[in-house]
Order: sequence, then structure tokens, then C-alpha cells
Amino acid sequence: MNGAADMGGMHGFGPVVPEDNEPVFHAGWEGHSFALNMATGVAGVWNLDAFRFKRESLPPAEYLNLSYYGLWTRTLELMMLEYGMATPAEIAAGHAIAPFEKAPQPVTAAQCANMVRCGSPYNRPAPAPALFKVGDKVRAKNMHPTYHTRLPRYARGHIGEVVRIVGCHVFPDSNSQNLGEDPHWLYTVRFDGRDLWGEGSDPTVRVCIEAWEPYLETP
Amino acid sequence: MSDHHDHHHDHDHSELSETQLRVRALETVLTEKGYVDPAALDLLIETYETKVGPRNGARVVARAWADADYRARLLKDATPAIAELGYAGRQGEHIVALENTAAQHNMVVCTLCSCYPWPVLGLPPVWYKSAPYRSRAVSDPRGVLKDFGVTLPNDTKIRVWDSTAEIRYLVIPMRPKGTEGWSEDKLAALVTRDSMIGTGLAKQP
Amino acid sequence: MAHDHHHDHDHEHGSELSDMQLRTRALETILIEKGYIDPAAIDELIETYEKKIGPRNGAQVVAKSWVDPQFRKWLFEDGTAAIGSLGFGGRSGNHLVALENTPSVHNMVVCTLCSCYPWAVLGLPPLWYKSAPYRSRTVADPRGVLADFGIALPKDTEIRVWDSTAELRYLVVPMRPAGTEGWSEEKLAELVTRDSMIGTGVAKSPKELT
Amino acid sequence: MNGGQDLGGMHGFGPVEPEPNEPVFHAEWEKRAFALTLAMARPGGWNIDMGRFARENRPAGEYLAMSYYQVWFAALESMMKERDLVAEDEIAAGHSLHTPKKVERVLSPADVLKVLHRGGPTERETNTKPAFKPGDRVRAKTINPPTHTRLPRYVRGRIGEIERVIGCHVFPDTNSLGAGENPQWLYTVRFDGRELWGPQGDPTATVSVDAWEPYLVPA
Repeated sequence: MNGAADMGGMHGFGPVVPEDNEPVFHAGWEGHSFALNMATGVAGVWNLDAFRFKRESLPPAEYLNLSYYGLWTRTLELMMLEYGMATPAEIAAGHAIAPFEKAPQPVTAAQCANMVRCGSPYNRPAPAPALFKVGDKVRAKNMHPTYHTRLPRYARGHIGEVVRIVGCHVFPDSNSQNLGEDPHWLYTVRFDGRDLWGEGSDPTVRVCIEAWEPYLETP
Repeated sequence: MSDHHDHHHDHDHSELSETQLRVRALETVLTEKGYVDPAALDLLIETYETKVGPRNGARVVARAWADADYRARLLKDATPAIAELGYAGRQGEHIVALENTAAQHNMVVCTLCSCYPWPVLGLPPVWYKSAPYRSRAVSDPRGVLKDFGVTLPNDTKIRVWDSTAEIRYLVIPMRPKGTEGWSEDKLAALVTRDSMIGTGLAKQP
Repeated sequence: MAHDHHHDHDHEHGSELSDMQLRTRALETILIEKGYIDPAAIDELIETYEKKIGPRNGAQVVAKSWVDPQFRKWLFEDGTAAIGSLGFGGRSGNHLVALENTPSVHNMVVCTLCSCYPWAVLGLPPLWYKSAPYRSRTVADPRGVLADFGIALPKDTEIRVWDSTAELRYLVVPMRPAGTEGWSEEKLAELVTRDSMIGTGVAKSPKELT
Repeated sequence: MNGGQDLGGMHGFGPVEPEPNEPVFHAEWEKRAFALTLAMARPGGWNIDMGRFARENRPAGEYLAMSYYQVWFAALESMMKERDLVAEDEIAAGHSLHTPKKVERVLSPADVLKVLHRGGPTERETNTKPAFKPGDRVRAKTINPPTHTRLPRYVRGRIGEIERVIGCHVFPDTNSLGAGENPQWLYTVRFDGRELWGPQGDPTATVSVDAWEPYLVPA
């Protein structure tokens, strides 16, 4: 979707301001927001792409005015509502309100530690051979889906070069809509900065993105 | 989602009073410094609140419906044709009239700010300046029309005009059936503001 | 203008903190009451990312690549396996790619669409990495972003920006500073800053070690 | 600039919500903010393009969270402060604290209708010839200036057809910076919906923009 999350190339946000000796979390609640999101991820009620889609679907003004973990908490609220894990009344009250069904098995510390150690690989067996090879010129399609996609607006319509075949990976555009993992070949595609930003821009800049095969066409 | 909307509205309200105070402070400073004359401000407000509005555009459309020669002049060069009726000036220096037909429906938007033909339509409504309209009118015009309760035949061509320069567009809606022989005044009553933006149709008799 | 912005930020930050604190606590309470999550799991996760996983992991990888040519070769051929041999991997590190900075090519990593970052080797990302200024400008004006970090590269250095749009995670391997010949891996690792592994910095020079 | 104002094709803002019997202004302060903006243009010495740039030149989250006249008013404040017409301490005090600057001309009630009637025509005489004629296929350039431009992101790189040669008009990209009116030929360019939006585009919809010659190249 063309939402506030798609920030590449936007102007007006000012300089990058690094913080000296930045703590991992800036407040106690941030750590809890982070951990809740990780743990509910382990519970497997939704997938990461669906979570990202919900987050970027927030009205742009809200997305842009929330802090980073504020965005996580807000998204978690919406996901819990959508997936029936809590009611609006419960979220307002800050407690479970009877009657409710208790989950059969809570996410445990051991499961979380295991998730941290093993992660969740995204590569899958390939259903077909890869269409493109390293060195091929490809054009990122001009597409504007209203659903979740990982093809940034700034790359659309531009020609780049395949520099790596990553493998066959879960396709976020489908997975985020709970339509299945629908794995596709994933490529690293390199663009010349001048193609992306115009003639006058820095000639020494190259930008690489990962692009799934359905994002690409032969120019 | 509804709690989110409420939240935002509340937020806006508290900002409003803050803005209200700042506007008053600024007006006082500017008046004290002699940069503005308060009577001129009052006249500006009165002009756009009570004098300039979509009734102007409705008269232009009604004349175009009733007078074939005028219609031809309007579609050829709208600025002087509209000036014949006494409407001209700020935000209407270069007006183009767009004819809606059964085959083609025109809609006007300004994706980049809020450009609008003031002399014929007055100041734009909030929805015209809102992010939902500005974002979707160009990519999903039929969806926007649905927000207004308007459904066009599937084979009607839709033309969206994004006002990126100082050209201002006035849509001439189709004349409703059953209005043969009506006076211009009576016809003008059928011409809504939205029908001249392209988010609506003229009223039926 | 600048003053107004700061005012707004303070205002929002202050009021948002307490609001978010309450809302986060509400969700946690509900999830625990309903039996979805064991409270010990929350503590375990926070401790892991606050204390255990951080840029020292990545620094070990870089230092080893500076002293061990075979490891270096492996690292650039198969980042996931080479880094896994040091015990790092898993969450946000299942598909790792190492990028070699040289005098002619400088690599920088960003996620314009959200905040993808190689947690397994760098821990959680700093605020600036997740901020709108970094996410918007890095792809279009990387030299300007480098200037925000006080870094000016030679005009003819090619800059490669890697936008993490999929589940690949990138680790920049900065250039080894001059004057570190014969140093141990542990000592070398002290030169490797977090920013040098994102590409918004370079490794410290021996002089900077205190 | 690629800022919060460049909204064409963005998702996530929800439906358009027309307000029945909408008043011209929604609060007393809106009237004053509107009239002050119109009345200060002449004494302030800025042009319409500088005004537009002042409105859009802020973080997108700020732009999108403000109401319409809040944006107008914020731009008025910033333009007056930049020109030392008014200082922040004066707005805080609600009174003049410093000596006024000499200004060109204060708008008198007698001039209001004259000024409104005259408006601000942007067409200029030229002895150049337009490079394009109706029917020509043109591509909107890929440009990403951080300064004011009237070429929306959604048409950049896309191919359209010259529909009309409008005339030679003041060029906002330079006029907004105080770098001169620099008049350029202006065209109406029509784009097919699918050319702009890809498979998501409505095949029965076209979009026309008014584009100055420096935005266009032959396709």
C-alpha cells in the first residue's frame, strides 16, 4: 500500500539525530511493548507480514506522530481486536472481562528463548526455476496495490540489475492477507541513483532492494 | 477504529483553541503595527461568506444549458465567457469549462494543495481539501464517487483533472431531462456545487 | 520553525509516554489473564535484548574477518553460515549477508518500509535508524545522511545503499584501520562500532581507543 | 518536495466524508486566519508559490495532523517571522513589541474588491515557441527536488499525451524560491489510468495534469 510507512525519498523530516549512549529501551513500557509483540508472534495467531500490514494501515497522520514502540503497542491492540484475543471493552478496562476462554497453553520463556535462537527462516522449496539470472536488467513494475507490498514506491517503474539470487522466499503480498505463503524467487536488484532520483542526483549512489519475482518484468 | 477517530477529534479540538488564541494574537500584532486594516479583513470575510459562492457557477451552467451560443463560447474560452456574467478575479484568472456527457464524466481535484475556482464556486468545502479526497480522486475516482452516492455506468469514461497549475476547472454537468423551456433562474436551482466539481450530478426536476 | 518543532515534540513525547505506558500495561494484563503469555517469557525477552544480544556480537564477526582470511572469504560467500559458526543467528538473522567496505565502495543499510535490522549481530536498532529522517533520506541522499554523522567520504567513492525490503539482513564489514597490525581479535573488536556495521560510521582508529 | 502535501495515490486515509450544509468557515478564527493570509500577501512581499512552499515545507506528520486553516496559519506565521515582520515574543504577548518594518502597501477596505477582482494572472508574454503540440507523447521526468514543484510524484516517469497548449506561465519551481518568474510553456497532459497505477488502475479513467515544459521530455 502507498501508506506513511513507505518513506524512501520523502523530504521535510529534517536531519538524522543520533543519540549519545542510547539505551535499548527509553522507558520501561517500551521493553514490554517489544516483548509482548515478540511473544504474541510466538503464539502464531498471526504472521509477521499481517502485523506489518496492520501497522502501515494506520492513518498516515497517526503513523507519523506515534513513537516507534507507540506504533507497536497501537498495532498490537488492533491485531488483538481483529483476531478476537480481546474486546474493545477489555482494552479500555485493561483487564480480561468474563466470560472468556482461557488459552490452552501460554507462550513460555523457553519458547521465546528458542525463537530468539532459531528465528523463523523464510526460504522455501522452489516450485519453479528462477526466471532471472545475475546480470539481467529488470524493471520494477509500476504497481500500486492497496494491500501490503514490499516494493517501495521510489523503485517502481525503474530499471535495475539483478546482483544476487537470494532464494525462494515467502511472498509478503500474499502472506499478509492470510492467503498463504505463496513462495516466489527473491532477487537483490541494484539501481543507479540517477535513475531513481533524476539527472542531477549523486552519480556515485547505487541502491539495492530485495524484490520478489512478481515485482519484476523484463524491460 | 471508532475509538481512534474519537481520539483524533478530541486532539483536534484542544489544538483549535490554541490556534484560536494564536490567530487573535497575530491579528492584534499586525493591526497594531499597521500592516493590516481590520475593516479590510472584515470585508474579505464577508465577501467569501456571503457574496461569492456556488450560486455564481450555477448561473454560468444554467446559461450554458439555455443558450447554445453561450455554451460554445464557454467551452472555447471560459474566462471571458464567465466574466460576461460578472465573475472573475482571484483564483479564477484562467478558467477552463469541462463538459460532462453520457460518454465522459469530468472530476476536478488538487492533489498538491487545494486549488479551486473561487469566483464561480466560492471557497472549497473541507472534504475537497481533505487527504482522503486528494489521495484517492486520481487513483480511484469511481470509489470516491461512491462516497458521494454516485454510480456511473461502467463504460462511462472518467476524466480527472489535477489542478497543478493556475488553471481552474469548472465542470458543466449534464442538463436533466424534463427541463425543456425552463428559465435560467429555475435551471440554476438544479445546479449543485458538487455537480460543478464532478462529485455529483445536477438535481432532477 | 525549528523552535516550534521542538516544542511539539516535547509536548507529544511527554503526553504519549504515560498514555502508552497505560495502554501497554493493559494489553500485558489481558494477555496474561487470558493465559496467552507466561509473564516470565516477557522478562526473558527484555533481558535478552537489553543485556545479551548487541553490537558486540557483530564486532566479534568483523574482528575475526580482519585477522582470518579464510573466515573472511566464508563470511562474504555465506554470511549466515560463517556468522552461525560464532554462535550468532536466529531471530532477525536467519539470512545474513556481509557487505565489504573498501576504499572504492562504501555500503550503508536502511529499511525504508519499516525497521528491518540484523538483531542477531547488532541487537535492537537505535531510534535514529527507525526515524523518518533516516528512512526517507538514506536512499536518496546517503552523503547528506553521512554528513549528519560527521562522515565525509571521498567524492569518487561509490555508495551502495541496501534497502532491507525482504528477510535478508545486512552486516557491513568496515575497513580495518591502519596501525593495527598484529592486534588480537579482542582488541580489534573494540574498534568496531555499531554505526560502522550499519554504514553510518567507520571503525575507530587506534588513537580513539582510550 | 516529496512531502505530506503530495497526496495523489496515497492509501489509508479512509472514505471522503462530505459534511451536509457545510459552513464556509468552521470557527471564527478560521475567518481571521483566511483574511489575514490574503491581506498580508502584498505587505509581506511573498508570491503564491512561496506561500504554497511555506505550507508544505514541514514534517509530513505535522502537515497531516493539522486542519486546513491551521496549515495556512502556520505558513503565515513562518513567512512573517522569516521576513522579520513579526517575532515569536510578539505572538506570545499578543501585542506589538518591536518597531514595525516599512511595508509596500497596506490593504484598505476600498481596495479589497479591486484586488480580488484583479486576482493574480500568471500568463506571460513570450517570443519562444512551445516544444510540444497536442497529440505529442511525452514522459514526465523523474525529478525529486527538495524544493517546491508542481509535478506530483504519481506522474513522474509516466507517459502521457499533450492535450492542450495552455500558454506561457510563471514557473512555480523558481518563483517559490524568489529566483524569478522564469515563465515556461504550460500544457495539459493526459495520462491513462493504467499507465499511472498499473494493474490497479481503472481502464475507464484518465487523469490530466497541467505541466510546465521543463517537467517533460518527448516519449
